[in-house]
Amino acid sequence: MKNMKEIDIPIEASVEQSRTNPLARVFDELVRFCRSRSMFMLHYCTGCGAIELPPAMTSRFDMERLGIQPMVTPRQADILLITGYVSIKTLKRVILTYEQMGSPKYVIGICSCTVNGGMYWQSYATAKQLDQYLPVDLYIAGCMPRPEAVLEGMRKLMDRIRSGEADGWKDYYRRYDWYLGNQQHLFGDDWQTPADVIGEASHYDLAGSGTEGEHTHLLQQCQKPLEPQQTFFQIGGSLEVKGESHE
Amino acid sequence: MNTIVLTVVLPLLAAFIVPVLSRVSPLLGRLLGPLTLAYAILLTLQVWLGMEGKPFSIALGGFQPPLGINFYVDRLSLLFTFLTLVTSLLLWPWRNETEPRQYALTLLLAASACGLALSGDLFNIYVFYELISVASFGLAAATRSGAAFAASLRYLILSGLGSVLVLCGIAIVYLQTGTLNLAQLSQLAPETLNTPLGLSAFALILLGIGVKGELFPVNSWVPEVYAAASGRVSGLLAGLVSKLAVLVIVRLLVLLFQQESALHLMLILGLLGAITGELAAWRAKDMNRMLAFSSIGQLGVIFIAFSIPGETGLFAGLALSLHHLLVKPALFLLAERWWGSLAGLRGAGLASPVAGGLFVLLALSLVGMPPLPGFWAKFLLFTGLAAQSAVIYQVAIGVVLLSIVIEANYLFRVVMDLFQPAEDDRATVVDGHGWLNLGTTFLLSALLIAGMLLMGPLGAWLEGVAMQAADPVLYFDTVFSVSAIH
Amino acid sequence: MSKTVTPWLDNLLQEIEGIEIRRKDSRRVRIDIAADSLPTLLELLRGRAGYVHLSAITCVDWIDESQFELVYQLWSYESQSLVSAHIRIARDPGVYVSVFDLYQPAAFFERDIHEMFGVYFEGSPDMSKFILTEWNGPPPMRKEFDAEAWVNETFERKEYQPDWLKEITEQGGGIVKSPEEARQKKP
Amino acid sequence: MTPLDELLLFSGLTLVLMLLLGRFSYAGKIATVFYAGQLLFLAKMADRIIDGSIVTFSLQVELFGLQMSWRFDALSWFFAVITLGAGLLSSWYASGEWGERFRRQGGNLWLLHVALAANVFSMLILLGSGDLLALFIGWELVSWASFLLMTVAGGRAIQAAMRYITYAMSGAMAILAGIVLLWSHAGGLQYGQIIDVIAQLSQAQVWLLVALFGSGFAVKMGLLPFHLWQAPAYAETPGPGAAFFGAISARMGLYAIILVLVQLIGLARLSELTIPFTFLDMRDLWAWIAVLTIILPTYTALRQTDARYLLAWHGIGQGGYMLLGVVLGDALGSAGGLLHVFNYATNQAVLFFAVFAVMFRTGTADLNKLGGLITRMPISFFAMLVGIIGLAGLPPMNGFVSKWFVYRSLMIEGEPLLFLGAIIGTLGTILSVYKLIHNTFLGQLRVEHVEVREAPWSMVAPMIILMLLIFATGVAPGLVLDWVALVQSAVGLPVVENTLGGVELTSGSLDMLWVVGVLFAGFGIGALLFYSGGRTRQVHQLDNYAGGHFLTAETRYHYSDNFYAGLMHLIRPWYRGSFVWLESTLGSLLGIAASLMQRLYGALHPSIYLLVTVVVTLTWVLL
Amino acid sequence: MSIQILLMELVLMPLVAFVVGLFLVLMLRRIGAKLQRRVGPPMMQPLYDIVKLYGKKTQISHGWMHDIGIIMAVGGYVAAETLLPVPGMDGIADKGGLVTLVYVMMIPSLGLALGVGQCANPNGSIGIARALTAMLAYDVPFVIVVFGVAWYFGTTNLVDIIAIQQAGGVAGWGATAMPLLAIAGLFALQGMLGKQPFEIYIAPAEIATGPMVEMSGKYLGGLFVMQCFQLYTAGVLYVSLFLGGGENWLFFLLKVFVVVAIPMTVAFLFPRYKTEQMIRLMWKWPVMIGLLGLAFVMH
Repeated sequence: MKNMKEIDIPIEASVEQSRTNPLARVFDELVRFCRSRSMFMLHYCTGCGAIELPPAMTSRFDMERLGIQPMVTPRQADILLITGYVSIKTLKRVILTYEQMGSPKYVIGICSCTVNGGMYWQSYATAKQLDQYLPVDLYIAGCMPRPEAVLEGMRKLMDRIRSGEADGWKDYYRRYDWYLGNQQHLFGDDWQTPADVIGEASHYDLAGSGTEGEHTHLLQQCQKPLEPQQTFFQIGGSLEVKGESHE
Repeated sequence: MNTIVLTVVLPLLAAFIVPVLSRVSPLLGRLLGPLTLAYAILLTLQVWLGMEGKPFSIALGGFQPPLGINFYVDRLSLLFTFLTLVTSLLLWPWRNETEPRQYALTLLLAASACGLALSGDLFNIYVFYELISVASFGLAAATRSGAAFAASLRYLILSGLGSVLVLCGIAIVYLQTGTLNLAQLSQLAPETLNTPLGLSAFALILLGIGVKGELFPVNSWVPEVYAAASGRVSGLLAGLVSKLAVLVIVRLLVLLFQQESALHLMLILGLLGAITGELAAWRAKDMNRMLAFSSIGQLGVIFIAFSIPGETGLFAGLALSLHHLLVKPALFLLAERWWGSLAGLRGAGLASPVAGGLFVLLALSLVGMPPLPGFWAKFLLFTGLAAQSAVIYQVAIGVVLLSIVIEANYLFRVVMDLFQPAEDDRATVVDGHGWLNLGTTFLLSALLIAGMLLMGPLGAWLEGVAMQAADPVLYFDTVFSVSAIH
Repeated sequence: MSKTVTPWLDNLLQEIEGIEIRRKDSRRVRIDIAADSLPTLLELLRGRAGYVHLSAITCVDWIDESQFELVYQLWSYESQSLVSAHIRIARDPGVYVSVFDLYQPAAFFERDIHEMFGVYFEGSPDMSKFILTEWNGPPPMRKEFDAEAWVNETFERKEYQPDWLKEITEQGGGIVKSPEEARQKKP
Repeated sequence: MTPLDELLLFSGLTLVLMLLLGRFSYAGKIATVFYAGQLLFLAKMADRIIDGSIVTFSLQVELFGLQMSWRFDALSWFFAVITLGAGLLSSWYASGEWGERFRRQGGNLWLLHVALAANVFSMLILLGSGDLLALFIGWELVSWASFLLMTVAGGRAIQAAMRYITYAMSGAMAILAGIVLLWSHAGGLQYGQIIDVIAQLSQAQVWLLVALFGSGFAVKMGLLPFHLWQAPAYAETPGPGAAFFGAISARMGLYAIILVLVQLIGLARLSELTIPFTFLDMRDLWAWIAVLTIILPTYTALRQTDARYLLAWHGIGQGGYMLLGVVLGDALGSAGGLLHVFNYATNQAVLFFAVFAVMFRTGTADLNKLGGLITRMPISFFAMLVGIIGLAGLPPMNGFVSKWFVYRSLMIEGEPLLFLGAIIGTLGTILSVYKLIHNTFLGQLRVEHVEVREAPWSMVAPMIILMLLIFATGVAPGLVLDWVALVQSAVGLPVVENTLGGVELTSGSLDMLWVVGVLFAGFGIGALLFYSGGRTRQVHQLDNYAGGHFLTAETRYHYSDNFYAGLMHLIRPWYRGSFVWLESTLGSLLGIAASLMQRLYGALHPSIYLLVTVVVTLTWVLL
Repeated sequence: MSIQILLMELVLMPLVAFVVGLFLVLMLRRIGAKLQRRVGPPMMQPLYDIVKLYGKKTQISHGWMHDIGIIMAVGGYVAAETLLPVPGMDGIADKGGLVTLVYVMMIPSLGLALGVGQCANPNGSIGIARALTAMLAYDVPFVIVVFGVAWYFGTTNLVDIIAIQQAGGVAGWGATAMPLLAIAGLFALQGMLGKQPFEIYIAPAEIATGPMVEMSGKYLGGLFVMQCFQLYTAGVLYVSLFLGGGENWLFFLLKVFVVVAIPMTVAFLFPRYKTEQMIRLMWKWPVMIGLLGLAFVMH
């Protein structure tokens, strides 16, 4: 599996630059170790591959040995398992779910449909390459890979997390414009998700050169991102709410 | 001292002159009545000052009491005479442009009422009672409406029957004792009238006079008459005439019938009157009828008060009667403008806030809000009742309390309607109350407030009156010790 | 009604001209009918013969005859038998009348056919997008639509030249022996 | 001029001033200043009260052989402090923009100010009553004044007021019957005479006495059988009136019950009155009434959808705690009950202020039409938060201390079932107060409330004062416990010896200073742990998990209706409304009797009645 | 009680609680795994989860009340730990007794409830409504147990309670003196832990883990820490009331693990109850047993 890397998956392979003083490095090492040993999995059963996951979790293969727990909501999850073909309609929900997850987050594309379209390669309804729309960290090929393959993939991902290579989520922020372009190409220009990715990128200073671009300007023109409700500390004042300004 | 007799004679005389005089000059006709009443009031005040509290007796026509008719004047009777004259003056039917018969009847009523209060002879009382009945029939039918005629006719029949009963009662008393003079009777009564026959005489007289006193079984004329009569007439009848009837019964009780069972009879009838009056008022649909039933209830309570033996009973009954005399006519005057159905009264209080305010004040006093005199009267009643050991009195306390609650409920239901803004603009209330009615009500309420402020001395004075009226021996001595004065 | 389609039904249907009945087996009948007399057939079948269940409307694209073929599958619970009515409508206007008033489920079948083939059913309650809400291209099931060309035009293929694949191709391509030979080799 | 004279005169002056100046805009401010003045006079009286002496009113009224006098002892002083405090804050609340808005919407601001002043004045008279007659007069004045305040809002408030007046009058008449009964035995109505007479009264008479006085005072306090009028009456009263009612008006009943049941009759005498066939005595009966009053109204409050009604129903529930504490009679229990009067007054007032602030800004108090106001009205949120923590009785706030006292005394006394009932009541309170704060302030903010602003200063200032008060008396309950000890000694209950933080007992003590200190230390550690994580970023309320669905402003993504569905599913059949049925049958019986009587008078031939009566009386006489 | 010792205990007791809590969570997941014939998570798995959650880069919050809610949740339990005496350290157990502890344990659930309320997610609100109803359900038997214990030992000061029990040896233990109350206590313990049979408010499939629906990163980490504290507090409370507290650390920990193991095994054997079924169960059997026990204790 060693030559998976050469596949020109358009990820700027930049290993996380480790911090200088030794204590911080040990701490980072510990955090990465824990991150690798405790992965919360949100399996988004988009396609047929999902049927392979229950056996991976139950007594025969027992994912919990590796510290992987199934979680229900994207907020709590680290890994997003896209199992099987991704129709365009589902891809919208997948992107929304991905943006709702807390980073560092990883996407695993199970089944060959996510790699290159699989057996639906010439279907008009499915998205062919998942990594054009989401930064995919790991592909597990197979038209429904067996649980051993899934676990092998998981172990692979754990090694890459511990070594710090699996930083696809940074790439989403750094090259958000490219991703957004592909998404708009598929869903049309009025495509918007409630999560404000650009704001998030600047907030956690993960914004790279590719974050802003002509696609994001298109996004800004069509829709205004949802500002969170700031607490309003001004007492009194004459402005009445519409509801009861009837007098 | 015997100018007091003029208070009976002058209004009687004026009553017959007025119709004739008004044909000559209507203005004089209208003024004569009030003038005679005012003069009579002055007379009573003069006598009041003269007698300094000592009762005296006047033998009319020079004949000594056992034979002739005498007037017995003590503080109680003088008080009632004074009240009669003042109330008649206040409730004088000014606005009534119709023929002067109305004035004549009112004067007749006033004269006979004074006579009733003063007279010391049983048959004389019966005569004046008849005179009052005649006057009240005429007044009741004054509004000339069909309902008024029917109501006064029914009142006439009932009152006539009542008079027959009184006559039988008096006949029995005469058979037993051989005399009609109250003083002599009071001396003979303990031996002769203590028998069941005596008691039946009392019962007959009680029922007979009870008609006018709105006693329970015989007061079914009250709602129709008051509903049909004008506010002033109903005020006169409810406020004044009923009190006099009660006074007569009380006099008989004190002087003639000291038996226990007589008191109990009156108590039971009073209880029934209170309960039925209040409950019926709770269901009443229009203002006058509600006030009529309320006055039945109140008079029931007064009968209960007077049925307490001894001086406390008299005192409590007197206080309640005085309070009722003040409040009920005022309410009837207010009802003159708001006579419509209770539902139609919505928003009336806002239209004429003064009338609304007065109505609330009077309602509060009727219900017994503490500082107002109503509360003290009721408190006296309760302490009197509590002092008695008999179970019936405890039941009476319960009944009166219940009646107060019901009264509060329906009175304040009306108050709430008065002060709620009317939803639709067709509220029936157009103009105010007319300054005359409002003025009289205002005066009565002022008297009420004055009573509240002077509660201490007023209470003590009333207690004196009750003390004096309560002992028959004093009555007997005054009547027979004094030589005949022409 | 007996299990088989009774003879009186046959002569009942003869009255409709241009009708051709072929009995597939005891419980299946295929009826070819002219397009404009289909509603009368459906009413007869529904009213008289108890064919109350319209289970499907399918559309076949005969591109060379430039015609659409609509097949109405009707089932009768009483006679336990299936009638499939076949009609042909012209392809270019691609318009036909809706049978929604006779069979309510027809609304969905017609809406689906409209989305996939572009056949417009007048009177059908709702002709909006049904499943392919994201798709704004031509009706995809029509034969003249070349899905593969559309895919190649909108999506790029991922070039996949891993070393191990290069070695195999150098040794003369992946599968050297055909599966039959491989099977024969192992007796 | 004793301090009590000054106080009552000043209070009367306030009433007169309100009558004259009520309709002007600055009337509210004047009223607030005058209430503060009354509070100062009360404080001036404090030193004499503290050393246990009684302040008397110089005017003595003598009528019909009964003299009426007024005096203030520690008990009345304690209740007067709460009354004036509630009055001050309510009129301050009404003097600002709330009053302007109320007048502009057609409300009768003059009547509100007059009624509030009348209420405070009549309550001071009631609290100062020196003998039973003065007590009854004060009682009547208070009920009529609260009737006046209830009718301010018109419409539904008038029906509620009518219902109240029927209850109040029947209660007052029961009390009058009791007083008259006592008068007939004692000859006078002074407390001294009454105490001696009661000592000799037979069991049956004391039974009757307790029944009459108890039911009369229970009406005002809203104890179980007579509680139906209180919730609508208090909820329909406009803003500050409801807060004033909720805080103190129902507690006048408790004052009178303490005066009569504890001071005059004495709890020991109560426990002698055994109820036949049951092992309960009168004190247990009262305790059970109190516990049932805790449980039933609280679980009715749970189902209300209007915030004002929810709080009003809680008012009845919490009254049960106070009565339970007092009836228990030991030092700890009565201290708990009396302390709860103060605590609950502050909690209820701040909650009502917060609800009316929300109503002022959004125009509605319906819990299903609000939501997410925490970002728009943060201070009102804090006020409601402090209020509900106090109401639920959780540690940092004062509500916990008084409830702890009641529970500990229940434990020491060994009353498991009462303890269980009280706890079920508390849990019901916790559930319903969370529903209140969740449906109003938490959850999705509605589109129409996006522009809502915080309530004006005149409404926020009283809230802040109350918040500080609740927290201060929560951390250091000793401040109020000293007053409570004074009251206990005045009333004759065993006195609780307390420290600043709570009470030292061999069987488990409470020291709030330590508990709250440790609690905030724990919060500090929690915060430390929390901020050790990465930087947080706030997201919009629509950026929420909805199973992959794209949330838009139109979708009402908020859960508030049928809030405790699971619980309601189980206990909905238990709400049979038996009391409502009882009340309506009584009313209809009265109606039937009334129509019967009226038909009696409608008879055409009255003369028949005459003859029948004559025959009856004659037979009666001759027998 | 010198301030330094108290400060030291204020830090040490929660730390001990956290560590023991981690191993309790581990035991929970291990028991679950063994019952399902699985290998089960490695030794330090709970710690990995917590460190990972705290190490997450983006922390998603819905407002300042959301943060304060989590702080209150964790802080409340830290304060509750100091009220729970452990061998060697008494904290401020004598300043506030058993009733105070019961109330302090309610603060975290209130804090969580407020925090989840601000997340503005109906799944969370439904979860909190069910959690509070569950609290209503299991608190009734728990309160009967508290009353019985307070009545039997005559005091609510936990230090004294433990001293009395230890004085009498095994015979002096609460469980031996009040067996029925101990059983009722087990029911209450089961409800308090909020695990499987009474886990309606976390029902993952139905309301997407209820209150935790919008918790990510350190918020979820805070709730995991709270779960450790919750298990520890419930276990230690039961032990100190019924099993005589800890003479020394070994026995103490042994008792805690055994006591907490019982509800855990029950958790993985029973399906989830609906809310009203839970209330009906909790208000029927444990209350009856508790009242019966009370009757024995008091007479």
